[in-house]
Amino acid sequence: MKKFVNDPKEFVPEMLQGIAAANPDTLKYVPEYNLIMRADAPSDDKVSIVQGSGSGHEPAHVMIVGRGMLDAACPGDVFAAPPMDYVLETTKLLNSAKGVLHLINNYSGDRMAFDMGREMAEAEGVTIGTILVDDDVAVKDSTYTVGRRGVAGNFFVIKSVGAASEQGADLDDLVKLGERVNSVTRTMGMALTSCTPPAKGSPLFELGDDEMEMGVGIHGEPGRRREKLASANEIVDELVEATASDLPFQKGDDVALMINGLGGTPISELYLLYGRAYDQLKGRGINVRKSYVGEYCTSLDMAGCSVTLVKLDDDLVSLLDAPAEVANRIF
Amino acid sequence: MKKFVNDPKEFVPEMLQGIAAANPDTLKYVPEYNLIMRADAPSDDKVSIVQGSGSGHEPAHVMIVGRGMLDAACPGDVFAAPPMDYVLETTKLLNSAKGVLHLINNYSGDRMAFDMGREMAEAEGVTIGTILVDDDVAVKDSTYTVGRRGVAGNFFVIKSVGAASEQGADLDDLVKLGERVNSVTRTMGMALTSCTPPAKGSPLFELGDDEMEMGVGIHGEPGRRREKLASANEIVDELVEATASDLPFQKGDDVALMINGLGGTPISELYLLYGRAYDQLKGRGINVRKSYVGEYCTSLDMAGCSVTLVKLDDDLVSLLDAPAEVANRIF
Amino acid sequence: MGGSSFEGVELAVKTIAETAVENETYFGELDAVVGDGDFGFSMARGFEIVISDWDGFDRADIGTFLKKIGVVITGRIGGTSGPIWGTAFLRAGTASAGKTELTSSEVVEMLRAAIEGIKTRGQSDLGDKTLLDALEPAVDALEQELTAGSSGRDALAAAASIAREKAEATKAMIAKKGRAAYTGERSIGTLDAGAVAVAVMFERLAEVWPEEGA
Amino acid sequence: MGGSSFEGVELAVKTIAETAVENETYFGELDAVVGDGDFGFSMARGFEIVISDWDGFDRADIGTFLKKIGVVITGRIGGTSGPIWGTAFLRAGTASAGKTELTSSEVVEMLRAAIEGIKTRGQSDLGDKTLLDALEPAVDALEQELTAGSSGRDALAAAASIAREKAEATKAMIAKKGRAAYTGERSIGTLDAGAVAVAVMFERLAEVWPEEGA
Ligand SMILES: Nc1ncnc2c1ncn2[C@@H]1O[C@H](COP(=O)(O)OP(=O)(O)O)[C@@H](O)[C@H]1O
Ligand SMILES: Nc1ncnc2c1ncn2[C@@H]1O[C@H](COP(=O)(O)OP(=O)(O)O)[C@@H](O)[C@H]1O
Ligand SMILES: [Mg+2]
Ligand SMILES: [Mg+2]
Ligand SMILES: [Mg+2]
Ligand SMILES: [Mg+2]
Repeated sequence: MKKFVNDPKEFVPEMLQGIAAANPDTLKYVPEYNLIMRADAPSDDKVSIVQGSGSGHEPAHVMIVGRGMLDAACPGDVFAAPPMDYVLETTKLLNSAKGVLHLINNYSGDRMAFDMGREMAEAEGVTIGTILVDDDVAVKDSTYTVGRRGVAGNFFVIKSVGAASEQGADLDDLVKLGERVNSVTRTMGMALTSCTPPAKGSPLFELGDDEMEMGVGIHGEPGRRREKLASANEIVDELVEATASDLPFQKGDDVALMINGLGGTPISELYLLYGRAYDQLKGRGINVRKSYVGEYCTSLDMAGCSVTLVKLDDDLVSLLDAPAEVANRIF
Repeated sequence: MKKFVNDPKEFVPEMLQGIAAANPDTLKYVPEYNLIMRADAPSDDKVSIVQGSGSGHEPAHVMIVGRGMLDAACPGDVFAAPPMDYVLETTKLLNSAKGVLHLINNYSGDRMAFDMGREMAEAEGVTIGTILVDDDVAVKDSTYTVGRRGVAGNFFVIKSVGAASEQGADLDDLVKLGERVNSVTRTMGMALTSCTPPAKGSPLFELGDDEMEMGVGIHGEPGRRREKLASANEIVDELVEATASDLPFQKGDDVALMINGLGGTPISELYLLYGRAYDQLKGRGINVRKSYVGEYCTSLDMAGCSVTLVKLDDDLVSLLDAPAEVANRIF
Repeated sequence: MGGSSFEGVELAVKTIAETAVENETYFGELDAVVGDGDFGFSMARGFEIVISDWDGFDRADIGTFLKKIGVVITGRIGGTSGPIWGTAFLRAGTASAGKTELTSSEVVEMLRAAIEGIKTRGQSDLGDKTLLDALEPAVDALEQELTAGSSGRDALAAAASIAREKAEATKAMIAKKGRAAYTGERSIGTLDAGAVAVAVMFERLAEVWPEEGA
Repeated sequence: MGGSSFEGVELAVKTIAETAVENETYFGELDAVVGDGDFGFSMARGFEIVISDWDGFDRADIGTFLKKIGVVITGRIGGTSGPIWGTAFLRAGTASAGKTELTSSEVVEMLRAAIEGIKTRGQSDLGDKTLLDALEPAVDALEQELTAGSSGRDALAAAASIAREKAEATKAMIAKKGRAAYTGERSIGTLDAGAVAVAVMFERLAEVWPEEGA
């Protein structure tokens, strides 16, 4: 296994310790619940925004805790939603007079943990709002009752409710806002390679040298279908078509375009993909107003990418432009 | 080859087009010279800072052009220093009344291209200053007349001279500053895997499942020696020892600690490494004042990392803290 | 008669816990085929605590004991399995509240309560290609045997063989719940990890259950 | 006699260019062993322009022609090879300025000038495990043969076999210049890419050079 690991059981805690050590002034780490929270949270003037999810998607979500983004993240083990207790205790620790907002990527495990956690926290008097993120167009909603997955598009939901909450928005408004952003966000991903969970030590699935997997999620589960490896342009064109035609995005729309790396793909390739996606959208008369290129929601060390489109309006743009400060930073 | 590529010959231009498309207001792309430059450069109130290097190290250097960092980068092909003409034309295009600063990572190819380019640009009346970056402790200076390599530590030289130049510093002061920063910066890297140049289509060297390469540079060239794959902690301890003992860094020193990913290693692992490096330095009484975790100078899709230490003083800290704006960004 | 003493309940829980821990890799591999490979890791991390804290659990009555187990599970196991298995133990605990031994019909009631809990929590049912497809038929078989007067050991043996058969049968099914559901048709041909786990656990129980009942 | 007409110079340049383009992969593989694998790619990108722009180069005299070639190289080839090969052609052009044909001694002078240019530019010399270790001995051999009155073709054949021999000999050397130098002792046992390229080019030249001189 070509990974930096000590005891695989300690992989997540050791990563979280590193995040805390690198951000002593702004972040606090509570080992009992894999909890990374803002050092200055909770505040009664601000709704506390909490995300769970499994680990292995970094920087999502433990590295995007901070001013203007999440107030806390309590991930589970690699690819496992957090235990219900983490959700409950985190929610109680982050309790604010303005309430607590649960951001949940739409997976059975995450939903169950947050359902149970919410029930019990509410029983203890915490006011809770919930937003489900399900931006992945690869999942055919109709066929499977579990519904679409929440993937890289969750960044836009987090960024917008994070900014609005800093401006003092109430819980109900944040829920409406988050649902609105989620409703105009579409993502589709693909993999060039599988990924290797530290505890497993080998790839989750095998992919031939000349194969790729279209429509993957972010947990190393296989995707829609396996195909012959194609050129960068062919891949981008399919991903853009799948996302753009889903909402659908139309001529004249302003959009945010995100090229997200799944963990093992260098940023040089992501920018190459961006250039093609930008041209494709331009060809459709779709106007890219904001760009995001890099790793936002990964699947461990998987080589691959996802394309996310968000329909923009001025309000949303100003929320995306609002200042934010997270562990995932350059300077 | 599990990469996003069309025609390998177009890999670099297509990447540069993507960078330009994603930053239309702030950056300008000049295809003839692989040139990415600030849209508002040159300015006669500011020394123009130019970097060359080969491609394949992204975000270095084309994605760190912008306010407070580089004014321009004119990379060559993958792992190849730019042709002399690129240096010459870029230098002329960026000519400022305050002069042009050449930042060169210490490699034969880069030095020759910049030597020739400088000679010819000076002949045309451009005032030029030069800083050589050579932070890589893996290369035993004495043995090889080519001297140490410039690797991830170049970020700190760029950031500091970039900030100082925004504050109006003169060319001579910038050269002194850059040399000072380089003199207190040390880096050592290692690889878990090789890397695959698009044009080659296969790994530059073979590394067994249970092997790692200590002391690698950023061009896929083999390193100091090959060893049996070790735990994350063992690896960090060796890299910290190699860098810390080189300057040497001493008890009571304030330092910046960078854990740089080489391209294929996810940020989760980099933070795990950071946590250990931080503890090791603490154990030596070395005080980590600033932290950098992520990809700063890569070797295509190589899985691996480098550890960089920079001895800090208040002046340097304020330069590192100064605002900067580059293509490589989260928001 | 196939009822269960407190010792019997303890034996059952301990056996389940040991099975989960010993099969961490195997259960993980099963979940990796069309899932995300964390099932084995999640179960092991929770049930290893059940084993390490074994002596400390409040044993006022069977219900209290089972709820304590459920709390450990929801406290440490993540993914889908935490809520699913945690709810199962909590509901079983509620069904056996105050009791210090169980008649055979009480054993069955308790297991039915656990199954109902899983269905509500998972919004799932038979045919979704989950552990339910092995668990519910196994409990049906257990009930039949017990009402027919078989010994606990024989009843468990019957339940185990049904569980195994039904677990194997998940191969032909298309997943409608859980991570595997995303792969749609591609989930056909692979075993459901949870169903297999249930089968393995029943088999172990049938082995360890004493002739003279427990 | 082994001098060279303008056509001879053109033939030499064209042959070098074609060799570089046709051996892109091979030269790249050689550079990959202890280097960074870009040598073949860099050379091919530059010399393919030499071929595509072939008819357009100013042929006022040999010196002008060679300088134009040098300009194409420094304009497109990066890495170490751009400055090294570019300087070689520029210096050769200076040495042959104004001439429209070259005596055998002028040919040698021109090649010596190129070698000096490489040494100054590369701050390198014989024994550093670079292309110089094949180029200089080959030119020495060429000179001997020409002064001994051999035909250009025979002289080139002699130079080629020396170049090959010396290129093979780089295997035993430890790199002191270029990317390979970083690997130190580990560079022993591998061929120097540039030296092999020089050998291949001389071999091609010896093949294509006309019996009756050019
Ligand atoms: N909605 C559900 N209801 C009941 N059981 C379920 C459900 N979803 C999944 N399972 C069971 O859980 C097993 C997977 O557990 P786990 O790996 O922890 O879930 P995940 O990784 O998908 O969150 C499956 O094999 C299946 O038997
Ligand atoms: N300083 C030098 N002087 C002369 N030739 C050199 C020097 N350094 C390298 N070379 C030659 O250049 C070849 C490598 O060229 P290239 O791959 O373009 O360089 P790099 O990738 O190291 O910048 C080597 O095989 C060697 O023959
Ligand atoms: Mg999971
Ligand atoms: Mg090179
Ligand atoms: Mg799973
Ligand atoms: Mg090279």
